[in-house]
Amino acid sequence: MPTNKLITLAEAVRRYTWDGMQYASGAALPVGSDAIVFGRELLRQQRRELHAIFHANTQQLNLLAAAGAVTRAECGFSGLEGFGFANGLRRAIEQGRLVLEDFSNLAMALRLLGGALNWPFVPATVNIGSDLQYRRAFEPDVHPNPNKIPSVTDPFSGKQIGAFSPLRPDLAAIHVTLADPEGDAIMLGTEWSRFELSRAARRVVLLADAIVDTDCMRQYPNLVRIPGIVVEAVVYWPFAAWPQASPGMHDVDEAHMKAMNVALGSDDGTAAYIRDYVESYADLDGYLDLIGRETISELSNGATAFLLDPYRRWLLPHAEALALTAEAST
Amino acid sequence: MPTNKLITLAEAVRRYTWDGMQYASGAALPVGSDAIVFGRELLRQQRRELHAIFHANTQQLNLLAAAGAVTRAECGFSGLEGFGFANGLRRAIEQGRLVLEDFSNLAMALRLLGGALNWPFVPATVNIGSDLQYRRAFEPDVHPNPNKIPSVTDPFSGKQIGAFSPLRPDLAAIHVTLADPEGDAIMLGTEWSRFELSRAARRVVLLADAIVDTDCMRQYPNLVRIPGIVVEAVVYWPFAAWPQASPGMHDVDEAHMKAMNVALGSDDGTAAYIRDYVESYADLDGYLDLIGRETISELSNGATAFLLDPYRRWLLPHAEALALTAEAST
Amino acid sequence: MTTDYSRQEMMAIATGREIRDGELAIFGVGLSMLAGYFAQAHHAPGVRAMTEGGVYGARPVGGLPWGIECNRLAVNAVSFTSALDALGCLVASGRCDVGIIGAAQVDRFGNVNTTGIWDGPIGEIYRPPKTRLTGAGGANDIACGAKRYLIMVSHEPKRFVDRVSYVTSPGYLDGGDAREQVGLIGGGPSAIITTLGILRPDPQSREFQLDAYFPFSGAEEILSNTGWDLKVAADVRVVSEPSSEELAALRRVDETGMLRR
Amino acid sequence: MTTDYSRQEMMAIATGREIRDGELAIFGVGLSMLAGYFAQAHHAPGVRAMTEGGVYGARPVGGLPWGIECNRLAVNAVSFTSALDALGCLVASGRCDVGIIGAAQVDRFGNVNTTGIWDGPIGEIYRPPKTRLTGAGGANDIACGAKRYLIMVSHEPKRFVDRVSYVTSPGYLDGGDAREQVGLIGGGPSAIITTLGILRPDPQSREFQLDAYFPFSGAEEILSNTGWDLKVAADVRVVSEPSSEELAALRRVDETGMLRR
Repeated sequence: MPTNKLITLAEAVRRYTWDGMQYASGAALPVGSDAIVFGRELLRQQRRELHAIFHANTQQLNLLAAAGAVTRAECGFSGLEGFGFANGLRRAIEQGRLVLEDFSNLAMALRLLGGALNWPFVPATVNIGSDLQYRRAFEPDVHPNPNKIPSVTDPFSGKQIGAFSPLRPDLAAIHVTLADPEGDAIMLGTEWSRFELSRAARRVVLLADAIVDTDCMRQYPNLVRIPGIVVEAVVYWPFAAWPQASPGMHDVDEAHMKAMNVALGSDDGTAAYIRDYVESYADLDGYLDLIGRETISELSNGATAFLLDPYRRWLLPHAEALALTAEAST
Repeated sequence: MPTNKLITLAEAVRRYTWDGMQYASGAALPVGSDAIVFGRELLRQQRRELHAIFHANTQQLNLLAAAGAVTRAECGFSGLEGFGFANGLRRAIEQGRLVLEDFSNLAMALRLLGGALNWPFVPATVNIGSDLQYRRAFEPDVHPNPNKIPSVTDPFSGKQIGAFSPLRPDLAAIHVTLADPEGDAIMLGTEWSRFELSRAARRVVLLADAIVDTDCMRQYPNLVRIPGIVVEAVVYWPFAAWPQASPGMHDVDEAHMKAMNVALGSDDGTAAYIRDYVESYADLDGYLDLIGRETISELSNGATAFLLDPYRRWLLPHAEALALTAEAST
Repeated sequence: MTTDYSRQEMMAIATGREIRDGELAIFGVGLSMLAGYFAQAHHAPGVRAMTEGGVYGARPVGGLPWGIECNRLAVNAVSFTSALDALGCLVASGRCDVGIIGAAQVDRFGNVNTTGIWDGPIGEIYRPPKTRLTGAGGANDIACGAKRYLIMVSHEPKRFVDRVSYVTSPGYLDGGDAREQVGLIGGGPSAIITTLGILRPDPQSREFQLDAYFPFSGAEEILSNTGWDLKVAADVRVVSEPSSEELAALRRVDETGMLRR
Repeated sequence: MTTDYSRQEMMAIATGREIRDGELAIFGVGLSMLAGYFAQAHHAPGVRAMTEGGVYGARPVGGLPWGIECNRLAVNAVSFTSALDALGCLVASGRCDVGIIGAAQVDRFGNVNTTGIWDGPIGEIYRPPKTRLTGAGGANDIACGAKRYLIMVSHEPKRFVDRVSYVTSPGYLDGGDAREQVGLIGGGPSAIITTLGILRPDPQSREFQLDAYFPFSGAEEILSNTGWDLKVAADVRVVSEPSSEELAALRRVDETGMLRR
């Protein structure tokens, strides 16, 4: 039986987040698909003391860290790839406002897999032998630390390897390219670890660039790597990953990536950024105005736009997606 | 740089198989996608003493077992679903000609995942506490057996769970719907464990219902769950899964499923089946004649044919796929 | 009310009644799928059904599927993933609310054998069965991980044994807290639904006892078809007959009439 | 022959020369990708390149990608999978032939630090670094699992230290068979390629020594830019200059001129 799971972004944050929670997003890369606008809304609703689980840092974690909303974080990569260091995150770490537990990128994917499978531990053949194993930011006074990646004995060979702790975040906000109202979702571009995260999290909210008719999913069931049965709610929000890229949908906004990271490099800049790009819009249309209709048009006409072509016939018009959202919210 | 990996079925079996090897296929279901024709060719080339790794039994394992080519097997499900018991396999087991090591379906997928990740063991929270753990067909005189699914201590809680042994088969023959000449492949229908198997096996040969231009893969990279970099060779062979189904391509051949299983229920029937359906064709066209052009046409016009529609424009014509095969073989 | 229904239909309807709306449920092929889709068609429209192959959102078309990868299911699925996803992430993880499995043999603690039939106990040395069956499939994974599961089995003395010769899918093992002792995540079998009635486990001993019989059966018939000294619950009851709505819903699902043969 | 090339270009070409045709290779963003795609464009057309996000068969278009999920790579990939696939099944498994990683600090045993810079040793109690860097990313996984890997790093005294303050990606740890002792699958770093020359590990001690210098550098300049008593191989040699074909290939890849800045 079809269920309409579309709700507003504000409602999603109100309903599924709380201070002190384990919040996961960024099952993406610093330049790609991430539910960044969900982080903006977390700030608008003044969520605090978040324990952030990000497979890799993104501009979302960079912003949340700069704003002081995150006190603990775990991730595999803490930079911005070609855009350099993540100024908001690095300042928060250096100043001791945020404690970052370091793992590798594979370790984060495996820990999510372990959470998805509800394993008590996950075999670790990476991160062992390095300070990723011996230094534990959440337990800084024990060195070498035996609790972060403890040893486990392989019962077949008798040899020792490491063991990762699985992740079961309270909520995952996951960016997808296309979703239907029931929460069946298609990702274009690398999944990074969004598949594993969608099964590991206790609750999943999707941020979708576009809403499609379920017939799209029936035509391409092998593309639907996140079925609606694991999804709590769907938020329709084009450019949810902005200023990062959404393959097939839009390119990275290079100018904003740089300006945002410069802003997050200081307290004043962060305050200005929050004023101008977090608190300044009233709704989705206001958000799109803020990005700029011309910018949106330019970024949407990138070289990967052809990746979206097969699905265009099923895209619901903007007004219809908004109407479905309104309908489900009443 | 594009490489043409298309070779003939006979050449694939000659080049990549040997007596006594660990041979994996059937990373599919008893009614669905399996590289069954590869098993027919193994019999044509008289391979013996195979150690078969099948996630679930299929008509391929049923046939190989009936023919006496398999002496050891590991699988999760040994029946034929709606088509009943697998007569060839069950007779071989009951007569002691084939030793079957039992696991569950999840266990087989996890063991393949463990092989893919090159883990020494895989955590087991299923199969524990049952005779799947305590009885080991490959070591029948030890009971309760501590070596098949030994216990491992979770270093976080101190509690015990089980440990599966990973699988690294010598060769996997994997059925896919579409492949390009470089070995990039698209599966329609459940993957079952073909993704994990394609990474766990030391070598991978694809059996593809159709060959497509690589532009198809560039349009649908998220569908390409098996990239060419893990593939040794590609065999073009429509109806490779016959009499089982290939979603999008053709339905299950109910009459042949039943007749084949009846035949495999006796030695005489098996001999007749091998004479009529294994040794009787000279090449691909002869094989298709054997199935019957009318049957092929009927089975191809099933209700799932629409699943193939998006890719039809890239399908290489039969003659072209054969020509590419001939070209690569010279 | 109608009396024009088969024992198999009563079993399927009684099983379907155990499934609640909105539950995450896993169905196998055959009877299990009929019972599950009957529930969806009748009283649980929001049941979130999957197969162990990772086929989501599908409803069978053109007759009962021959298998979980049958095109009769592939035709209208919204998602295809994998066994690792369905059986691992959604079932073994403890997330799945309810599963349905079949049995060749079941014992007083709800342990299921689908591996083989031996001539007597297997003994210390493992040996081939006299009759080889289909093995564990995904049933062991459901039995280990699902929050609860239902066993559907034809009520015959040879199937209801004191102790199964091979535990393929764990029920309550030796009873009591034996399941918890070996570390299983799922809750175990909540009911054995047969062609004659319904058995449920005692909350302490976990031994199955007769909870209800069907309108056409009775305690006596059930006891004589059970290979152990089956206890009868103090409040044993009769199961209500299928309603005409139930039967109509079931027969829409069972369009090939498998349950009426 | 040409002398019109930058030190960065020499480093990229020397790195690319380490990559052989047909190898399964993993490239990160930036210098590593330039060196890798240079090799593919020049002498290793059959290199099987991937990124740690599971992007297969792609060649950058429109300039150097900003990241491994950049549309400049997504535009012509033949397959997108996941981090678990690329870093797990193909790298940590020991299957990947060669990886390229960068370093903020590297030490005599090839251990790499990209986590942070502290004011002196960290000490027994872990504390925030003075300068936080980018963390491990996939580099630790490459360092643990790849059959061999290459380290690309600018040759400055502050980067070449006796012992890194934090081992983000393991080289040979304390030297000798220390890698094997902790159970690492991969073979370790086969070369450190810098803006001045190439260091390779002694087969026994696993201490890196000067193997070759570039035409524009020499042992003396290298020693004075290395923070430990770097040994010089008995057969130390000079690396051949980039050929005009090499430079042309590199500059086709480095279309935005990143290496000439």
